[in-house]
Amino acid sequence: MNYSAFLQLHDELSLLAVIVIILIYDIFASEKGARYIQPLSIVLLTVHTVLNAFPRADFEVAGGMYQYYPMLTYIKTILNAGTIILFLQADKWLRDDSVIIRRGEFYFLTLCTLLGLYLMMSAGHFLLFFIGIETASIPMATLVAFNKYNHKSAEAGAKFILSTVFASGISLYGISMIYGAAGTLYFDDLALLITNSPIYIMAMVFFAIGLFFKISLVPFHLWTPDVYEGAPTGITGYLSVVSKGSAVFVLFTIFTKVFANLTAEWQPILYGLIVISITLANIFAIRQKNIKRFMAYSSISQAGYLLLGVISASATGMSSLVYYILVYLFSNLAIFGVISVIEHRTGKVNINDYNGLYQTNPRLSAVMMFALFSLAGIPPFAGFFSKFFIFAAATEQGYYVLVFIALINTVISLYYYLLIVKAMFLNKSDQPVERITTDLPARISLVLCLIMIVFAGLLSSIYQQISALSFI
Amino acid sequence: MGSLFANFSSGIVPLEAYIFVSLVMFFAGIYGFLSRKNLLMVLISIELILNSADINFAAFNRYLYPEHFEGFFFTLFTIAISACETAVAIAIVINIYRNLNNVEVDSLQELQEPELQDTKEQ
Amino acid sequence: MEYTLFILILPLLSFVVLGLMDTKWKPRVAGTIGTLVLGTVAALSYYTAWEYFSSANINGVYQKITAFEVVWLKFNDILHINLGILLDPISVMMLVVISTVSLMVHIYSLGYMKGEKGFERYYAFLSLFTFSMLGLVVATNIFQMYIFWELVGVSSYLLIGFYYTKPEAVAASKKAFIVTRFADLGFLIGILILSFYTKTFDFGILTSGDANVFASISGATFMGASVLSWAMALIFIGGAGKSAMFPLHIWLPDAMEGPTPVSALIHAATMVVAGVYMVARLFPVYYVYTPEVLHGIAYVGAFTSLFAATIAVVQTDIKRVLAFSTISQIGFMMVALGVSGLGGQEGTGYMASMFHLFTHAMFKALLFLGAGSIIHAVHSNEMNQMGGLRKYMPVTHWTFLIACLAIAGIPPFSGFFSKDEILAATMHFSPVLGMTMSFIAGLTAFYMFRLYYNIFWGKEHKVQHGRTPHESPFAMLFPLILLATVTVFAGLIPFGEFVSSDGAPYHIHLDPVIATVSVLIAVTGIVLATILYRKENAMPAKMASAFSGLHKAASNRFYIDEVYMFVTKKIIFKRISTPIAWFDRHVIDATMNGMASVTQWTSARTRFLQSGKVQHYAFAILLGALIITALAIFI
Amino acid sequence: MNFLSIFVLIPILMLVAMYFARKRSQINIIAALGGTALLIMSGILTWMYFGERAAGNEDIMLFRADMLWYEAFNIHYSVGVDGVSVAMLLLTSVIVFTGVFASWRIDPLPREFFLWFWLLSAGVYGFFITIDLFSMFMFYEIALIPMYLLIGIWGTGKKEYSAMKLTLMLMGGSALLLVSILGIYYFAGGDTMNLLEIAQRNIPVEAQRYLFPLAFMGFGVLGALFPFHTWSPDGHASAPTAVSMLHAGVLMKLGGYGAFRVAMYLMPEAAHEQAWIFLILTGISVIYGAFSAVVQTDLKYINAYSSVSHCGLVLFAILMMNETAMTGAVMQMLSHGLMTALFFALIGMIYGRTHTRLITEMGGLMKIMPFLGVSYVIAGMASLGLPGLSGFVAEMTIFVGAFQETDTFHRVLTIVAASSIVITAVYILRVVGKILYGKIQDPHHAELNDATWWERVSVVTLIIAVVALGSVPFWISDMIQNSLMPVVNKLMAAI
Repeated sequence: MNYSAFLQLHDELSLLAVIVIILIYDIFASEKGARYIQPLSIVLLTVHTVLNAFPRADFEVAGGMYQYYPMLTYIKTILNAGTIILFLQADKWLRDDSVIIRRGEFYFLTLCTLLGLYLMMSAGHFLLFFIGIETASIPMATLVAFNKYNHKSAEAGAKFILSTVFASGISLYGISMIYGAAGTLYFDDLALLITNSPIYIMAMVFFAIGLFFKISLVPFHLWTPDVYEGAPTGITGYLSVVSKGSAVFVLFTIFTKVFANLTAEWQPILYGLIVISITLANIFAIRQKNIKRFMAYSSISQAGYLLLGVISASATGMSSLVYYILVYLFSNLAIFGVISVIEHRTGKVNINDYNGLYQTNPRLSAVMMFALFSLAGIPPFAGFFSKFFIFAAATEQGYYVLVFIALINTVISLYYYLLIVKAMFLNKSDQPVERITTDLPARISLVLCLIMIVFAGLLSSIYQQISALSFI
Repeated sequence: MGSLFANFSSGIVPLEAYIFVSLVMFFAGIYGFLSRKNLLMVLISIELILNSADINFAAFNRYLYPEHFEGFFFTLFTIAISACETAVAIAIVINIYRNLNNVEVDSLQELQEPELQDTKEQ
Repeated sequence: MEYTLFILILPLLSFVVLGLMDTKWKPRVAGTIGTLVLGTVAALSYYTAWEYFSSANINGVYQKITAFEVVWLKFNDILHINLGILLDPISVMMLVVISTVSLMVHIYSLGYMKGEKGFERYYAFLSLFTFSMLGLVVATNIFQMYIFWELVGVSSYLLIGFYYTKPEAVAASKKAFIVTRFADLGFLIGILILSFYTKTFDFGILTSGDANVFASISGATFMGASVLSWAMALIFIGGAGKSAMFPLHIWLPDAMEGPTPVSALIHAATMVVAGVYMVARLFPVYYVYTPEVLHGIAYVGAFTSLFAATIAVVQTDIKRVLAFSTISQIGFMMVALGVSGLGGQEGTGYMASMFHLFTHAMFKALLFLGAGSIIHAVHSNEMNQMGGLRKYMPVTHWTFLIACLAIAGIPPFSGFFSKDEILAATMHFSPVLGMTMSFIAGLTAFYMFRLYYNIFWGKEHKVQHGRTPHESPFAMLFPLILLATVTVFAGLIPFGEFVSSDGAPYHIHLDPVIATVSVLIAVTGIVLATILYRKENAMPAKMASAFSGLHKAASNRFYIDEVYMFVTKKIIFKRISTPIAWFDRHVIDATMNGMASVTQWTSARTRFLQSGKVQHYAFAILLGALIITALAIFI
Repeated sequence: MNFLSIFVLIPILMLVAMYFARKRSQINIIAALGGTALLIMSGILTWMYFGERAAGNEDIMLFRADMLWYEAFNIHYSVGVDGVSVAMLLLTSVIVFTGVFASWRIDPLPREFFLWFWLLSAGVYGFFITIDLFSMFMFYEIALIPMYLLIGIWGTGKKEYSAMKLTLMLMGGSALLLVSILGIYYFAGGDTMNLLEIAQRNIPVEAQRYLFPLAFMGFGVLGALFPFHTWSPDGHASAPTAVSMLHAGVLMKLGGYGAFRVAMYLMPEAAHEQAWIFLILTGISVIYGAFSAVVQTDLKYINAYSSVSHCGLVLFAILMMNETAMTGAVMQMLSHGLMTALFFALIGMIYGRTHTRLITEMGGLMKIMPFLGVSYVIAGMASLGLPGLSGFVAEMTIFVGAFQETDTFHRVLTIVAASSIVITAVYILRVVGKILYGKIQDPHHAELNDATWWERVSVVTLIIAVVALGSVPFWISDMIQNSLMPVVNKLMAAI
């Protein structure tokens, strides 16, 4: 076996290097030097992102256990960008007394999660997939419970780890069934072996529960609002975009690659899941008072839209899916950025607290509004384009009714997004959020998000790039 | 069932027996997860679920596909992973104990849907 | 004869300029400009008439001359609205009538409206009306007629509501507009039907007698009647609305809320005869293709005439008496048209109708202007506020008397000749109808002289607002005198030489029997009125109590207004509009809101699904997995 | 850069300029400049259009420009205009221009107001110039969303409720529309989004049966099609003046324009099959709106219901599917746009003075504010179809056109629709009589001022437009008629 083949794993290796540097620095840095860990992590991750932003040719490592194709570079870069933005936004929070001594761990754990997601996406074998998904989940639990002294954070962590392990248990059982039936866990081999028999269908469903859980589709979503509410805001953002985005992407690749023979089986499943996810999440979102909880439901319904890309199971589906993830990531992170700024300064997380925000913080509310519009799919923001493309991908496969249902739901979603806009712009408040001077990193992150929200749609080159590399 | 006993009597433990055990463990785990009130018991139940899958892997590998070791390796990795999970979970449970002074599942109730007040018109 | 275009353009310009300048100019300036413009228009009209009647008679028939025409709006390759000027005997006659009366009213108003707020506006509106009315009569096609038809409607609306701070005036103007608008809907639909089948709006083509034009409509029927009959009947409804035929007459008495000169111009002489004019315009179509509609018109006219005359007998407001008299006289014109034939002596009715239109315009305008002069002096419309005015207002008195004699049909005043022709034509058509009309003529004489005596004779009511009644200024007297002169002599015009049903001049000959009888009837009416009203006595009251039911009903105009009020307020407003508005808010809108509420409600009721217990979450995951598996495998 | 894109560029430039403007005077001057520039540009465009046509250019769309945008979905930024679009652009420019002047003293947050105002305008202009389904839809949605904030922040009354209702209903409409657009795209071969190219293809009739009603209803919501009109009364009643003007004046026209350009043009067979359903609905709109207006007491509600009635006539005429009626529909769009804008401008100005819109609380205003009073009467006359003003031309064209359909069903509907002119007269005169004439109701009103100069600019411009359209309609009707021929021919061929 040629071990030098592993050197081809540029992404993972360089990320690993970043992780190790941060870990070592965190351990050995002096009291004084420790404060450089924050810029260091951001810079290192940025360098890592830039270095790995260029697609290469396809290759396989370890007999197909690790697979590379150029689209992965894009999706990974998108996730990297999301993580950088998270780091920028969390910067101020990490200087808090309660977490400052553990800030090194924050970067370390987050990057571990990212590494896990990398592995999960690159997997060509269920073992690597499973390792990846667990590498992502376990540090995530610690991150969710990162606010050690916050009861809610701890509870959220517990709920997260318990339900995620439960879900992966079922998933694992599903994988074991696949193994039992097919005798191999290599994706490429399985694609040929899997047939339309009950055992495979059952195995597929069981296996997919793990991903459905991560994507938080109804009815596997119940953990989402609680965890989103309890987790530190930055982590909530991370959960809602990076973790979810990669899971959807993996779902797409595995369903279309491994379970291609069962397409006729899983498409109806997804159909049902999309409909109930979008609808139920929308209905639940309407009554929320806490904005993080609200965003949880919003993200569940967005997951439903993401699945429209999966269900179409086509090259268009893939490109629109990746593009949707990109746009969704930036829009959502912009919102979480604003939420975390406000939460950190004032501790306010209720929608009512946003009343009259425009009076005191016009820029923050403008960013928030644009991001909300982007999520709702209002032009000229990028969300409109991504929604259009993903609908186009679904209608291309004839899912007219599904798209129709999804579109009707966008009206409901627009309603609750507008509730926030209404709170910020229309409502008057006796005690509005005071004037906030945003710290520089957060400001950079918001500007980045805003740029993407505005231009990712109007400039077609981004989508063209993605589209050029999609395949099925 | 008949063949199952026949195999038992011949001294060879059949595959079905492993699957049976695994299934029992799986559902016992699930039952435990759903019904236990103590977080530690819940954690143990999760281990049952994971282990039931491990048994599957090992048994399938041994009985059906002995030429490769995929199943065994999977099991090894899974064991490691579940150990990590348990470690992290225990850590969180300890944290909860610190905050709440108990480890009852039902005490994890702070995060839930808010009480509804008035519903506004549209 | 392109210069005729100026007949239209000048009043329009005058309207625009006066309207834009509004109060920026002194009232006198505005009045002068308006009057001068109208003078020019009148001069042009007379010149047109002279030139037309002297040159257009080719081969013994007056030709239709299209002096000017442009395509204004193209609907499609076949149908297009043209704007143009069509000169033929009746349009030229109308030009003369309108410009004369309008000029008189312009001059008269200089005195009558002096010092009124909104004087400039008044003149602007007068110009607008004159423009619209002239445009109506010279229309080359039925759609142009409709356009100007609407415009005269709106000018009438504006002028009736001139005293816009008076609620009655506002209500009256609204009523006038809406009632005529309703009738216009019929007109419009009629036009649509007619034009669809004939592929043209053009009067020239419609009345050319070319059977091909109506070829495609002849077979079509709708609900038992031919489609053409429907169309022509609907068009007549438009005319009936403008000309205040029963039951669309209700707006005209109320329209008297407007300034009196306006009543003279619009609601006596010109606009209200637009319906007659329109029927005359389309006469060949009515006569040849839909004689039954034409006869219907005759009966509607006769009934209206009788009806209005009956009411006129008991009204006490002098302008209302004149208004009902107008309705009644228009009824005469309609009857004449309805009974007429086509060509030569057969067409007497047609000629008589136009003749009566002409003379009526003059003497009715005179009556209204006289009434205006009286009101100007007395500051009241009520008869019982007047009496014995002949001493104070000699000119008004004499001119009024002349007009009364004319309308009563006493020779040699103009009304005699025209009415006599109508009676002759009606007699020829149907003796019963003829006798009815004769009776109405007697009634006319009666109520006109009732009016006359009540105003100028009887007990004096000298003191009105602390002033003695006095004769009006010269600006008002001049039109009276001039119109009186015309009224005296107009009957001598050999009208048949100019206007006839087929364009060919013919000689009117007076039927001595009918003439004698009609004069006798008129004299009887006058004598009766003299007995009853010359001196104050108890007889009118006795008569009233003797026929108390009839008297009360007639005083209340036979409750037609109440019926209308019932239909509009109680049915349309209460039973249609209010429920629709309610339906919109509480059903349609509520459905839309209901969708939102249902969503909200569901949202509120589904809280239990999210219990906050991690074991429930796990259970949901398991259940989800099992259900999906089951569905995927078994379905 | 293509000439037409200027219409989108100017509003965007305005957006940028507004961002940097600080003082109210600067904001006003910039806005006025922008409005004027747009007005002049559309004048030039019209002139150029006539020039091209006179020079014998027979293309369906002129001034074409095409830029590939999203290759994967064959999305182009593709512009071009025909007579109908030119007419609509003119209308938009007039209303944007007057809207700027009508909101001269907007308060609070003038800068933000104009930011949204220009975004809205950019959407509207974009919609009228593009001939690419995607761009069209995009601009359509761009035009919708600023409405929420414009009404929500600067509105009056139950503004939040109304704004939300309006936005959601219109978005619901656009949801239907999007499905339809995607369907059209794929059933037309999935290789072009260009309207003209799709028009060359034939979408299968089975697909049309589903896509046509979706598209028609989608646009119909914006065109106030019964029963999807209920956003209109509330929305208009709550909106600030300029927004009501733009919304009723232009945005509701997007519905009619889209319905004929997308629904009728691309799916003629289904249009023929299903026209009767929508004809009944629009017929109801026409009558129902008019009757509802009769009993309203709020000026804006009256006008909103009147808009339902008039816009119903637009869709009604489009569905008649002949040259004349469709010309009438476009004329009615122009006419209704202008006169409703005029109405809303005047109502806004009156409301700004009296602080009430209830007709029961006003009276005798003609004496106090003659300029506004006279203008209101003119607007009313235009609305009830007085010849010489725009309403007459449009309505007559519609009725004559509608009457070309010979069967009883169409005939009866036409007559029913025509009877709306009587009801229109009733409610217009009712309002005029109540608020302008009669005695002064509220002594406080006696001290109010007449229109200011900027208000006069706005009102006079609109009146000139109404009169111009009404008295010299031939040039614009010819322009529209010629441009409608491709659509009409396609519809004829589909029988």
